[in-house]
Amino acid sequence: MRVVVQEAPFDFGAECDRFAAGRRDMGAVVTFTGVVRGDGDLATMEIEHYPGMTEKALTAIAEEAQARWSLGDVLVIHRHGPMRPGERIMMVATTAPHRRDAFEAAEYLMDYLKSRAPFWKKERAKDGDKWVAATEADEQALTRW
Amino acid sequence: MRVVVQEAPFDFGAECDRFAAGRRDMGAVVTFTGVVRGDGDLATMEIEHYPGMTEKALTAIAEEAQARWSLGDVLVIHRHGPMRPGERIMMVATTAPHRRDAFEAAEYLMDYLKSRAPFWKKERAKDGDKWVAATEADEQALTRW
Amino acid sequence: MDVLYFAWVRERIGLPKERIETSAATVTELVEELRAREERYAVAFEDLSALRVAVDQQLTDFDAALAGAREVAFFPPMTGG
Amino acid sequence: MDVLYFAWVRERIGLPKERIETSAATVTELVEELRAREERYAVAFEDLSALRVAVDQQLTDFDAALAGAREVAFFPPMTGG
Repeated sequence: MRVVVQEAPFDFGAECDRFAAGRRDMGAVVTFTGVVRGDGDLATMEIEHYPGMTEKALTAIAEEAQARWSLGDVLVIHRHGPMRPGERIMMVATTAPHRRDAFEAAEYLMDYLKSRAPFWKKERAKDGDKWVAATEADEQALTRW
Repeated sequence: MRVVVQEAPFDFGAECDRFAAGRRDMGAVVTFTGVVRGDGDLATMEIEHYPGMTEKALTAIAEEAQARWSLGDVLVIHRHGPMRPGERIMMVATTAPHRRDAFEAAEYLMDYLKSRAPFWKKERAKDGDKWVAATEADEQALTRW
Repeated sequence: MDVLYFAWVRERIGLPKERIETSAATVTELVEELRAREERYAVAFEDLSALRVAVDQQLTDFDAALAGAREVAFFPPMTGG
Repeated sequence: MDVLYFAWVRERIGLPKERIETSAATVTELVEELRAREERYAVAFEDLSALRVAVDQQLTDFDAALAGAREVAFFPPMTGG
């Protein structure tokens, strides 16, 4: 299991390649990456986080995924700081002997780190700054698990 | 949309990177890759396919995914020929404005190309060769959609 | 009409493809003709529930009509992915 | 006890962190103390349903006891991913 919180960009292709390498016992590898959408006149997206708690929360979420599904490995990378549209904010990856476990665990990780990891997004645009509000849909997504 | 059927290995990391690049309008990118599991004394896995029909079937499955979900793009790469444990057999990738669409479409692609694309796997091991049988679970997976 | 065989169907019949002159109206009729030919066909087509069929590269079922078909393929359930 | 504020809570209160001497037994009691201090606290803590709280870096609720706590953090619902 690897959990990384960093300001710097990460190399999505290289991370996917490294994560999938040499998994002779794992038939399925799922990856997800989230990208800053260039909606409207968004100039930058700024992500604030809670140093210390962030790492703990992400680790707890990844451990819970490993407890619930039969997984080989879990990777979580989440950035903070300012990002421009098109930049990759975060990624998760899972390996499992069977594809269903890998997919479900990746969705679980996403649903939980969306609403239970201490990150807050601020959109900076020409006409002002705005904190992104948590959505009812994101909170509802947790009821699946 | 890109559908590729080839004998040669593909570069998973490079494909992930290229697929995710420049998606300013898409917040979510999901990738899946299937790896030959080194179960028992498996020496090689040999994949036979139906040239001509394979490309048509994969394209039809990808088009159906695009019709059912709000997607940006779809990628399907599937190999045939002999492969050793640890080699990557195939990959799918999806982009969508929202993560749920990207995940569901990727799972749909996997479920359908598992049971509705003309590929057949033969396991070659020390104690003999064996055609992989389709499973009831794989057929059942289609009833989700 | 071209008739193609894949995976263990190909192995049982002993060839991947052959040209067949037939007046069979449906896939089932074609299967009956093939079964009557030789033992290896009878063995390959013994249990139709273990087989799938494509006509002109489209999955279909054994009731399908063959009028105008150029290519019929027989194979076991697929195992892609 | 260290009290931390994030996102718009931090902006409304005007600082990210402060040291507070308190005998509050629960998070709710601490919130009452803070509200009584100054207008900017009253504004930040106006609607508790719009806030979340962590005690010693664990998400919890406003009923949580503060005995032994070293760090309390207030923030809006999280928006990661």
